[in-house]
Amino acid sequence: MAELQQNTETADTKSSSFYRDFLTKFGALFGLLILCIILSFSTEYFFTVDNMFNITRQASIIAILALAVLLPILTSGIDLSVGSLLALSAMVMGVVSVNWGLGPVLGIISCLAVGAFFGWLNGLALTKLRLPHPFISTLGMMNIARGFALIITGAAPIAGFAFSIQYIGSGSIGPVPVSFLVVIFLYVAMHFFLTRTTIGTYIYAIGGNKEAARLSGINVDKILILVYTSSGLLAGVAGLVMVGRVDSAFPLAGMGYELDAIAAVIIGGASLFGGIGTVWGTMIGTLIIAVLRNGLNLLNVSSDLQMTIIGAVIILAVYIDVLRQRGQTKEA
Amino acid sequence: MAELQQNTETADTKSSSFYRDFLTKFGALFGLLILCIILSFSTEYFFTVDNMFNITRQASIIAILALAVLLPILTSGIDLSVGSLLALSAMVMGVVSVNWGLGPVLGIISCLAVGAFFGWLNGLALTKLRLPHPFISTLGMMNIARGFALIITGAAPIAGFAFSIQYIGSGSIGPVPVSFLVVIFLYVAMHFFLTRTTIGTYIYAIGGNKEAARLSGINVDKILILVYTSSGLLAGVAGLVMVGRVDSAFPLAGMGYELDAIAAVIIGGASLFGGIGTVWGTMIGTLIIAVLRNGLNLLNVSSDLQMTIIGAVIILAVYIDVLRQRGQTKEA
Amino acid sequence: MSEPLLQVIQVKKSFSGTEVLKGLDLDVEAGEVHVLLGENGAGKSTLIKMLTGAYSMDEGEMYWQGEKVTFETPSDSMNVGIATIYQELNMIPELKVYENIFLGNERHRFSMLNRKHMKRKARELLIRLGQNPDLIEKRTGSLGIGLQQIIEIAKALTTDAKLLIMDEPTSSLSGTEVEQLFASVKELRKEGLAIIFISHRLEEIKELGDRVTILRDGLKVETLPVKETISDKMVELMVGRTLNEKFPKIESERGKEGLRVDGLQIAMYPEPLSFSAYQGEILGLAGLVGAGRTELARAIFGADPKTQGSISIFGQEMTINSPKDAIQAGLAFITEDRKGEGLVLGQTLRFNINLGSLFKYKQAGVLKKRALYKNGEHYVQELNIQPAKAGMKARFLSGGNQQKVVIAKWLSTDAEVFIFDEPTRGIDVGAKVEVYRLMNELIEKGKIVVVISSELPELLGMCDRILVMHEGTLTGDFDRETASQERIMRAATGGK
Amino acid sequence: EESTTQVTVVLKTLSSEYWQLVEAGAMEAGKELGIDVRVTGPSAESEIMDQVNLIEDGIVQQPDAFVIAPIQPSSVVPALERAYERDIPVLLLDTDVEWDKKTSFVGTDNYSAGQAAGKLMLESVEEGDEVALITGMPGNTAIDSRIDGAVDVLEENGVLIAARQSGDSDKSESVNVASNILQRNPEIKGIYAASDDMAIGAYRAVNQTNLDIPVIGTDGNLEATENIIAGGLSGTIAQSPYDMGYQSVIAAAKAASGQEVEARIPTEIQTITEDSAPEQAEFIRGVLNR
Ligand SMILES: Nc1ncnc2c1ncn2[C@@H]1O[C@H](COP(=O)(O)OP(=O)(O)OP(=O)(O)O)[C@@H](O)[C@H]1O
Ligand SMILES: Nc1ncnc2c1ncn2[C@@H]1O[C@H](COP(=O)(O)OP(=O)(O)OP(=O)(O)O)[C@@H](O)[C@H]1O
Ligand SMILES: O[C@H]1[C@H](O)[C@@H](O)OC[C@H]1O
Ligand SMILES: [Mg+2]
Ligand SMILES: [Mg+2]
Repeated sequence: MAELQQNTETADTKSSSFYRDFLTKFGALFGLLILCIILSFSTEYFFTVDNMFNITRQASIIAILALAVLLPILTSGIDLSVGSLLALSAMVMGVVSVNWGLGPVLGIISCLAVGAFFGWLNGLALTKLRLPHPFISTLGMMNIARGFALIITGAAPIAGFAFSIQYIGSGSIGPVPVSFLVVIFLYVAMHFFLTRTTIGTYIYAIGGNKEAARLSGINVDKILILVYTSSGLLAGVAGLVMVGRVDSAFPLAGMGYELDAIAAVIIGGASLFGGIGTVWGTMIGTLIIAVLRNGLNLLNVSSDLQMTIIGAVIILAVYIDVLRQRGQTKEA
Repeated sequence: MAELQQNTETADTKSSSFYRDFLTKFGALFGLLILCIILSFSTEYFFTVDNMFNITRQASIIAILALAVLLPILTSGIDLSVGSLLALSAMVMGVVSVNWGLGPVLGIISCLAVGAFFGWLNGLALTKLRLPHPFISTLGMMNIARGFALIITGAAPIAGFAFSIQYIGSGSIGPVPVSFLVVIFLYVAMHFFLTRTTIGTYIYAIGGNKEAARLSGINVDKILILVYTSSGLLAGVAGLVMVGRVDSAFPLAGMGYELDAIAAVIIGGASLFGGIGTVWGTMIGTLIIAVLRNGLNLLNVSSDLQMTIIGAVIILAVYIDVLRQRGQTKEA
Repeated sequence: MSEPLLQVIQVKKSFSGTEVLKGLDLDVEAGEVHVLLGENGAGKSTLIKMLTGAYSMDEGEMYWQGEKVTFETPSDSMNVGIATIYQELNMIPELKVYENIFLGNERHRFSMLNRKHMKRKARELLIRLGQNPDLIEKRTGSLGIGLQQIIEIAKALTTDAKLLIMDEPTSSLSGTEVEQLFASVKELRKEGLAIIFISHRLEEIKELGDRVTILRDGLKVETLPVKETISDKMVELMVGRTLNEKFPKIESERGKEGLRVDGLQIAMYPEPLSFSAYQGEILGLAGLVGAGRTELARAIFGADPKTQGSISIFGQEMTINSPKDAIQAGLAFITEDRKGEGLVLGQTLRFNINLGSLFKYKQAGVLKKRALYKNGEHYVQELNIQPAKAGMKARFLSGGNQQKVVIAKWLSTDAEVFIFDEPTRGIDVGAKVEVYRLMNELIEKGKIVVVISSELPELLGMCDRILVMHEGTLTGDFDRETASQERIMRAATGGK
Repeated sequence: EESTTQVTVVLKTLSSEYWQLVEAGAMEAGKELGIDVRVTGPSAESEIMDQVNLIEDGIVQQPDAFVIAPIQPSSVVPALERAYERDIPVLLLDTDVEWDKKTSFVGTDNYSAGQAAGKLMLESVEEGDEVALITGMPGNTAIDSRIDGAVDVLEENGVLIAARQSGDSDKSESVNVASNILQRNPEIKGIYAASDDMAIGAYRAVNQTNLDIPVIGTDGNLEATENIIAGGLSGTIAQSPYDMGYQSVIAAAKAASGQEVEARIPTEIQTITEDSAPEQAEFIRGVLNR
């Protein structure tokens, strides 16, 4: 019977599958390249070493938040609280390390711990309270955490962080921003985690079919809690980088960033229905947005028009992806 | 065979099913009542005729936007652009009726037309461009429309609208705000549409199982386009009421309202996975948020703490719903 | 007798106050194939789900190798050595086939996933099940449900289970795959594995089973040795009365040509297809899994794009580019995948039954509620859907009863041409006869009936004419007199 | 029972230092007069409708006078009308509204503040030099007037405006915007940001680009003042938020008791540079107990 079904198996030979893989992986990258080429021709300031690192520095915070929302999205969830958690962990770090004078190490630890803790609460709300969709629990958390971030110092910003903290957000090694290195490290680690470990596979499985995952013996709740805790932790890291970048923690930091981060993840090819998405796609999605913002600034486009253009590019980027995938299905 | 399976038919008699229906319908209402009772005892100003109409006036904009997002949510979609469309249609109305002096009638027509037109574009993006999820198309549209709203007058607000437009947003008939009557009218009409027409049924079917709907002969694309067009149209109505309420159109109007509206819909018992949700639930969800805001203002609670409390109540409201449904399955 | 491998005593389970299992006993010995037989909704799948920890028991006790156990989650039961193939597919569509096969049971090397090893093992398993080993790299969601069912079987075989539970594993397989599966099962039994096997196909039970436990209404009727019990006896115990004939074939005159498919070209297949179906006959469509029968039906119905060809109904050529066109042209298509394509699970039976025929219940644009209610009740009674509550959500019905709801939806449309794709998949013997009677009624009313089925006996028993498909082409056309199991199989495997 | 006079103060927000200083001044005046002062405001300066709701909810509680700092001047008019109908006098603070029934306006002349910033900039740039301007959230009229004032002074003196971008009144957004401006115009000789938050953001960008050009802000916040002391920002145009709050409540109390109130009560601006910064910082710390 093996031979029977052979030719429903089609022209999908090794080489065409390689080609398809290539496209799938590098489709968004292609869009990014086109964007870069257009900008290089439009403004002489764009394609300079300086500006390239400028972009990576500007992209770093959204890049980390995008990673933070990638995980829940892979499980067919979402995390709307990352922007607020960024602010809250930054404020706590300020209080601990500056106001209480306990120094950078304890500050950083508390920053990450706060992020992870509130992320864990998101996970609990989803799994233990059995809220139907994390949209609602993380929307609630978005408000709760923002409120706390405001209350904690009565809305006063905190400045005067230790050099080591500033270094993470604004230092460079040679011309390379430290924040960019942080991003690279996180992305490599996450890629490895998602593709090489059992838990990584389970995350995709849960996003694909939660009930099937459960019936396959996967402890779905445990994994979901881990996912939301990691998401919060990453928001904490983003808070750390943000503070380093502006040398101040302020309670309205990161407002609305969650939508940018989600957009980056989806431009990068992930599906809101779960189970589909990659770390590299996310990186490219982030860069598309960052490059676009930077380029439009360099072209001196007003911020109003920038909004409209970015909106159009979001749709365009995803549409290109749709076209590409359709092309694939047709020819393969 | 019939008699054999008879006793899988159980105690689920008419009366217990009535009880269950009652709970399902009035669970959120119950929460709203409790909230009102608590507030009546906490502040003398709450339970006054004045304040009741104050609340309905304040709730009206979110109430209309909630209706606007209910439709896409029922089809398992979402519309993030309603807040921006509110602003854009308001600005266009301002330009047409005030800046160009073409009067209120043309102003209102253009306001609604703009909302519907951009909603229609959302629908096209979803169905014709085949974007995978309306989250992305409407997120794009959210930016595009906001950008337009800003560009159209170079960010300047427009004031000095005709009396008739003001009347819709801030007039009263006796003590009853006109905007409240508009809301009631829209809700009744929508309830009728969703429960008594073929298209209403199709909307639920599409949200429940798009493929099954298609194979049952439903023109899914046509219905989806209708849904997003109506959503945009309702955003236009909200823009009209908003302008009437503050006698001015301004480009940042309705920012972030999409999330409030979605929260209201979900608190009202709708499912983000589609196919589940009612007009009345949406009304109650809206009122819960509005009453809470108003009550906290009257209690002079600081806005920071308000955020945290509202976040917690969002989670709580949905959790109560979860508990109630679980209780039902157990005892009924 | 040594102590049983698995024993359950007096299990009870209720949903929303409805008692589904009412104190059921079961014992399974090592090395036996233990069959569960019962009508749709008797509680077989519910029992299985309690054995695996997917549901919790309300009451009752469970013993594993003599020791009392409670399973809180599926992984608890997997840990003691129970592998399960559930009635509904549990594949992750986005994962590759080999990833699904090892899901929850991954192989590691230095605590990292060992993909190489998993792929090798997956290939071996597919070969053993008679499949193309290259499938392992495919996205599971891209495969038809027949193949997915085979992947599901492969998945169960990766564990070192002592008990293998199979809830209707064959319902979407055709003869050849079933044979492959049975060969594997028999081998496993030899190795001392116990198997719980659920099927509504009596001949399978006869071939494979050692003992059969018959369930009725959430209670055990009896456990009997299969070899010594005649099938009719089993059916009688199961439905509580004797079933006179399995295939109530009626004789009727061949009438007008009702459906004509001319040079239909389906995107993925090279050759155009032509055939006709006539009034007064039931036309069968046979073939192996993946032969393209579903694709053909979908193309006719406008569910998938077709590149060329025409479709005529009672001599009139119809333009069909969407299911909507098809319905307006008078077609009805009872899809094979009831969960994915047939039902809106979150809605009531009434809603589902009326969904395709709302246009009949409109007055001045407004739906006539009472008429809709009446129609819902009518079909619940007519098809004997259980529980007979039109207001119940489709999700909570047993598989077989869900299937009836899908059929009801299409009967309600007043179509002229009915294409049934695996209409009796997962339906019990009693209900099957009811479905056959429905087909007869349609024929008598002058409607056209086309039946796609992987159960050859069913086609042979009910059809006046049988077309056979192989790899997207029509390779056989037999009438009732010339059709035989052997001839059809030959055509289905491509040998003319 | 004799009820005390009640003044309700609705600010743009309470979540920034500037508005907390206004609040402190208002409360101090209330304490001195022995009247009941309630200060509220939405969570952020973008919440236009929340502010309208706050005013309406305030009306329900029947105060004797209102002090309002409108986020979006035109949008509060109907609510103000409603207050007026109930004979509640309305004073405006910080941002004026074209509404002839107002009792008074208390606040900075923002155009002059912008001019002052322009003048301060002229101390370090000369004719023909290029500078960049960072504006606020669209529709913030107070900030727009400052930018106008600065532009007029700079252009009169032959300084070129090379870039004008919105920092959305947000610190981190301003870092990005400023660094992109510097990418494009490396010759820029100075940056004026119309609020201190944006100025601090812009300064970070300057610092990260290893440039040494003056950055000037507005408001006179503690964070900005300390930044000046540390050698960061070159200066800021301080407003007198504490005084605004104080004066407005005094005037509101007068209006509530039927007394005449001046139609315009201007509050001071002060150019803060390295020399005057310590004093300013100390003043704020004192007021806010920090
Ligand atoms: N989650 C649930 N909620 C409510 N009722 C349920 C639920 N699951 C099953 N039932 C009911 O329990 C009864 C037994 O269902 P079950 O699926 O066990 O039947 P079955 O014997 O496997 O039937 P089939 O042969 O059709 O698969 C049915 O009447 C069904 O409607
Ligand atoms: N060996 C195979 N390799 C790849 N795809 C296959 C293979 N066999 C089947 N398919 C896919 O499965 C689908 C058809 O499967 P399906 O099981 O529905 O077959 P069918 O003959 O149409 O119907 P039935 O299941 O009723 O026999 C097609 O989309 C086909 O591409
Ligand atoms: O005067 C104030 C301004 O109105 C506000 O928007 O920002 C803070 C201050 O600059
Ligand atoms: Mg079953
Ligand atoms: Mg098929």
